[in-house]
Amino acid sequence: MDNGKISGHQLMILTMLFTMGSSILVVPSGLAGTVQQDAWLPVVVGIVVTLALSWFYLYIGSLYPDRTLVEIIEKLFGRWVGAPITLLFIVVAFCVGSGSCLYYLGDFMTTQIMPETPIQYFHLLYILLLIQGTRLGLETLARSAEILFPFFLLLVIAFIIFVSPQIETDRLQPMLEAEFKPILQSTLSYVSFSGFPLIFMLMLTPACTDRGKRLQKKFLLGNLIGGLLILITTILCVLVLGVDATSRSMYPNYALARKINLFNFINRIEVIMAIIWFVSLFFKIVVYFYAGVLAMAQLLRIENYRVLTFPFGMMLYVLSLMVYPDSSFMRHWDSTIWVPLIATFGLVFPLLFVAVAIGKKFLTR
Amino acid sequence: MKRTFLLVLTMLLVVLMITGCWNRRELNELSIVGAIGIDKEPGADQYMFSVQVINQGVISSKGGGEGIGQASVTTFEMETSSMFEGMRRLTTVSPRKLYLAHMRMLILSEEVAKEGVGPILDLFSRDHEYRPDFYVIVTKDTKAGDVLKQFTQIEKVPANKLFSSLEMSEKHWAPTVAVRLDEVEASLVSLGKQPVLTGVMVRGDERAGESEKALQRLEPPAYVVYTGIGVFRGDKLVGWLNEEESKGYNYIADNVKSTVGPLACPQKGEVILEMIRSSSNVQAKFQNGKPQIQIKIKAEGNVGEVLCDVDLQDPKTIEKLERNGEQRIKQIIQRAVDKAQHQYRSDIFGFGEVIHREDAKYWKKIQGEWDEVFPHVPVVVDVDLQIRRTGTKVNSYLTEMRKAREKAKEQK
Amino acid sequence: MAAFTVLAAALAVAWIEVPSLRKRKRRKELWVFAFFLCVATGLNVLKALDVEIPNLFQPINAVYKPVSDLIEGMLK
Amino acid sequence: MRFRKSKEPQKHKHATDHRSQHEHEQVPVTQTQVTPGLQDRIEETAKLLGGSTDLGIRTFRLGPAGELLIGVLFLDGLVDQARVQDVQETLSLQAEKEGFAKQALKEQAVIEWAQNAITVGDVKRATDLQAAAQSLVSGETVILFDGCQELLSVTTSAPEHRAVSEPVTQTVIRGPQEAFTETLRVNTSLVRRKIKDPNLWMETKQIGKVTKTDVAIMYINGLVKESVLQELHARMDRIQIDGILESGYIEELIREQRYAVFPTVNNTERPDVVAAALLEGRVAVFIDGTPFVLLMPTVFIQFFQAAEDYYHLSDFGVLRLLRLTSFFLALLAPSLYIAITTFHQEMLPTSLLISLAAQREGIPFPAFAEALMMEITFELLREAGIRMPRAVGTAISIVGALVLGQAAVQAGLVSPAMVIIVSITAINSFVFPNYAISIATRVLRFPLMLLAATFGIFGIIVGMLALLFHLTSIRSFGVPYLTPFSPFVWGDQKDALVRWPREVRVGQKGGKAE
Repeated sequence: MDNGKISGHQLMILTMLFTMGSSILVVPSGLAGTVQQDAWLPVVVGIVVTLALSWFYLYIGSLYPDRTLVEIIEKLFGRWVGAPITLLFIVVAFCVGSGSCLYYLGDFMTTQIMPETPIQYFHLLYILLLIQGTRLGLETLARSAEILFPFFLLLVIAFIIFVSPQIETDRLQPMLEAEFKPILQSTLSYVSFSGFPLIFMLMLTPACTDRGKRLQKKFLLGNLIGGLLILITTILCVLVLGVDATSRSMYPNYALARKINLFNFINRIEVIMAIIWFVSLFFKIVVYFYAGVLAMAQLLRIENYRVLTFPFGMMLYVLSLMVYPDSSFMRHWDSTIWVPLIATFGLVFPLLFVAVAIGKKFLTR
Repeated sequence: MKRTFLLVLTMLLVVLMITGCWNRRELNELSIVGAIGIDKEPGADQYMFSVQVINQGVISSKGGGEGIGQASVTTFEMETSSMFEGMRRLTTVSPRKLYLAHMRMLILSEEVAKEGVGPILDLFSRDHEYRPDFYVIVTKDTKAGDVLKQFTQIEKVPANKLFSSLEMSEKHWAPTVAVRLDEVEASLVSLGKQPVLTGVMVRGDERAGESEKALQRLEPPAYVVYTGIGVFRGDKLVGWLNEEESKGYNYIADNVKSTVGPLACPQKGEVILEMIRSSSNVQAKFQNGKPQIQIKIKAEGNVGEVLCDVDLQDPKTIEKLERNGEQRIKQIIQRAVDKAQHQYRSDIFGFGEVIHREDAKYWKKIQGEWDEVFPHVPVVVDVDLQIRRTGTKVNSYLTEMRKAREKAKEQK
Repeated sequence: MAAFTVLAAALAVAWIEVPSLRKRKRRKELWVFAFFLCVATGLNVLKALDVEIPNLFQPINAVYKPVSDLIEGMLK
Repeated sequence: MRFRKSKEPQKHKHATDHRSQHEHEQVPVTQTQVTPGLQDRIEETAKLLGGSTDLGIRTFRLGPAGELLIGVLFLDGLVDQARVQDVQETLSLQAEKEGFAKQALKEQAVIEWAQNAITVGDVKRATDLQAAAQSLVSGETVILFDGCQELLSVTTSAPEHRAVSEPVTQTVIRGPQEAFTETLRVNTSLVRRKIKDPNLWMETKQIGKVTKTDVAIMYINGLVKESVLQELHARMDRIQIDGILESGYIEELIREQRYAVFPTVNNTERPDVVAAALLEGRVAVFIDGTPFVLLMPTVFIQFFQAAEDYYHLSDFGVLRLLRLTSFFLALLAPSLYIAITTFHQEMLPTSLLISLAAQREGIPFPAFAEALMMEITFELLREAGIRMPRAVGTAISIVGALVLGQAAVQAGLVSPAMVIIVSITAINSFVFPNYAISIATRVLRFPLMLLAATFGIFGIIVGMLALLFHLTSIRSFGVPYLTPFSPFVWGDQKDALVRWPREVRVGQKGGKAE
């Protein structure tokens, strides 16, 4: 593979962006809908669960270091049993993952910013960018993420500072009113956005120059930062917008950004703040896309995944327009079908991998 | 690499060429809307949708020139059954598409408010073009359209006048409350809080105020003023608080930034106090399972104007004035609470939410019948007023006058 | 019209990829590329011609609906 | 002294002689053998130069009795006449003094004698007339001896050259006020004078099949990265071109990315900048005939580091941030204006929106077309300003100011705000210490404007992301273009966005000099 190497720091940033990705746009709304002012609680629990999951995924990765998820599957199940499993993973990463995230972007743009522009042109433009990025390789992507990171943080911090004058602490009270089941449900929903998809990061981790504990540290740290940013924005949404407005907003974060008004001077800058979501969403899509394309290349045993980028990009165009017929379907699907679907790939299959790996070890002994 | 480069470039160009520009609006194709007014005749099933459009050329033409003779704003009216339809139907009148992101005020007429604002507000939060930073107000004894049509002095755009006047009066005078759309929505949804909106009315000769000749007169024939707060129950306007009660409301809602109020002197006459700071703390206490609302106000003020003979050098006087002031604020608040509890039976103060925060379990039980419970919840008000300074002078000349006279008498 | 645009795009993509692959004699990659390009072009043409393409989410729905209902039942 | 002007083709005239057969693939001239007769050989040499009229020929006899007949050839204008005179005089003086014995007139002995006798310049021996011709065009004087096959060439070159003067394109207020000239040797000596270290090494190559331009590669042994040097040599050897007239030829031929808009090779006309670069372990390439010296490897941030940053107090180094801001403004100002005024009007404060809208009242073009028009006009003016003779230049600027600033606005073709935007762009694009980077902003500005006109801010973001990917993917001699930032090198941050005070910098490991 001529994808180059990425440093631990870069992996951390990619993990962070991947964790935040689409979640930061959608999660607060759903959470406020189910557990009202306690929306922060599932995020906290979710972060812990996600960290545990990441540790677990890295453990799978460490079974065969230097191997990507696809190669691990092949090692464990052999070529013929492994292939269908890999195919399923590709379908989820490529069709469902990047397709749906791309739709989020289009939906966000067409509801909030430019409603008269047909959604497909946003997709097309982003896909071109996606293809450029993927063709230039993981190293380029990771380094770009590294460069963007300070700007990104700066924007996020500015965002937090700018909305904080409008905080009304009352809005978080009464605390811990929510019951157990809704909390569990919303934790699950959080993990399904930010936790389970991390399994696809296993396609990237072998390219990292760090190994073992260092890799683990960076990966978990990236995860944690991403999670914390989601936590902060969720809390801010509730504190500033209130539960009701948060849950009724399609994109509460954007509604939050619209509230920014500092000294009657720094205001109306939500479009600038939207850069946060453009960037994190882009990296989420590109990781999915890269994982899908690379997995396909490894499955078919071709040396250079780049030949696949254009055809896959074209397919993604159709898929992204097809996956969700409308935005209410999107919301419904995400809260119902998506959860068990991604849980299968983020939990059931990994458990199976570990079981098989242990079994194999046992047998060979 | 070369091929990719070329291809991406050409594709980009092709995409951009064929896409055209759907969302593009040139600046000179915009009609910037300053304010929207909504009226309804009693019993009619159509709304009257009025917009105030800013006449850009006139506003920004420096030193007159071509702008002379044109009004700085134009008002269009359209009958409609829904807001969105009205907005779009207005294109049959307006030469350009209305641009709403810079809207400052949404004015609802009293009739509309009495019938319920529910069917009106949704568009303004759903459409992406509206921003959440405009204020919602209700007219009193006049039509929203007429408010929009009044020429305003000094500030060329009436919508801006309304906007800044509301902000200023909230900051320095207190009996108005600047409510944004999302706050209205939040209290519409909330079980434990009812919405309020500031009232606006036209004083003077409305018709004369609609003529641009009004601008040329030293004394405007009519002007737009804010008066009191309109109380809602659900989405319907049920009544008004007068100026003092409105102030009381704002004390509870922690909206008082600065205000001015008279307080009785130890003897006769008044001292006018400038309130410089006030913070309120509303809590619910439970006694025998029954909720009780405790309102604690901490206020600081300066003596602003002395209209009586009082010795301000005496710390005891200040103390006395403080007690009087506390009494007065308490009275104002009590009156506001009384009116809300007994006359309008509408929990505009959000006591329900306070109880919810304090005891969520109890709230779950009663939230359904909160409207019936609310009038009977006892409210305890506790005011702590501190008078800090007395302005740039010590004693009033009134006091000195008396002292001088007394001295003269003694010398006699 | 839209369909032709798709075909033109596909041709352009082939123009980028194929010569270098042929020069480097990557037969396998060439085949894989051709296959996926055909699939992608096919999909795009169908989309351009407004043919109903079975949504991938339907089968996923079919599989996961019971599971999802189960979870929902448990959490309600 | 006369010789035939030969019109007949020279090819294969002396094909029978194989002694000095030598491959000359580049210039289509025949090989020449050396025939003993002096006159013939002089004519032969003249023929090789096509009988060019600037060839000066002198024949005279040496020795007390005029025993030895010699011919002196040189190209008029390329040589220093005084030095040629010197050569002649020393030879005749020596000959007068010593006289010639019979055996001293034997071939070997004469050449050796003459070589020792000449005290001027660098003396080379050759047997080939072809080489003699080559020596002549390089400004050397060729001395032929009657009866000898060998000949001598003496460096007597003194071509016309400009004196070292002030830099024209990269000026500073404080700092050395000297710039390179068109002469390679002068240029290298300027640097040598700054770095007096035997480790300052130099290699010379001749590039260009026809022009045979001297190209010198200079570096400090020990500081330079071997891989960069090797790569540079490999790339230079690969160059197949007839002529090198400016450093730009080489720059284009040795860079990694053919299609990168951003310069991956820096150029400068300032000796101090070259010296600083050498001390940083970079390689400098001097090309004869141009005052611009190439520096490599080059990274993005270097284009924002002015020489002056290091000459003023370190507080001055903060200006780099200003230049970076300028870079973005020069790149984005028109696109941001387009995006905000046609897509995101809500971002403008109400009063500004009203005034902008009023300005645009009656303007017939969409903002994008307006911006495009004005930007192109500006580029034209800039181009005209450079090309025009200085006297006409002022006229151009007056016309430009009137057309851009006044008439267009009054005629209602463009809005005043657009004029401001274009001016901002223009000012910002003149800020960079190095002209090369401003070309990138000029080229990229237009696609970004297009993106902004179709997708607003979103389009700009996508464009900037694409640009970022491009920037992170390009390299200069193996060094990633965005180096101190990605891959992130903590130590280099002290001289990246801001120049830190020297104590801090020297405290770094390795004590990197500047």
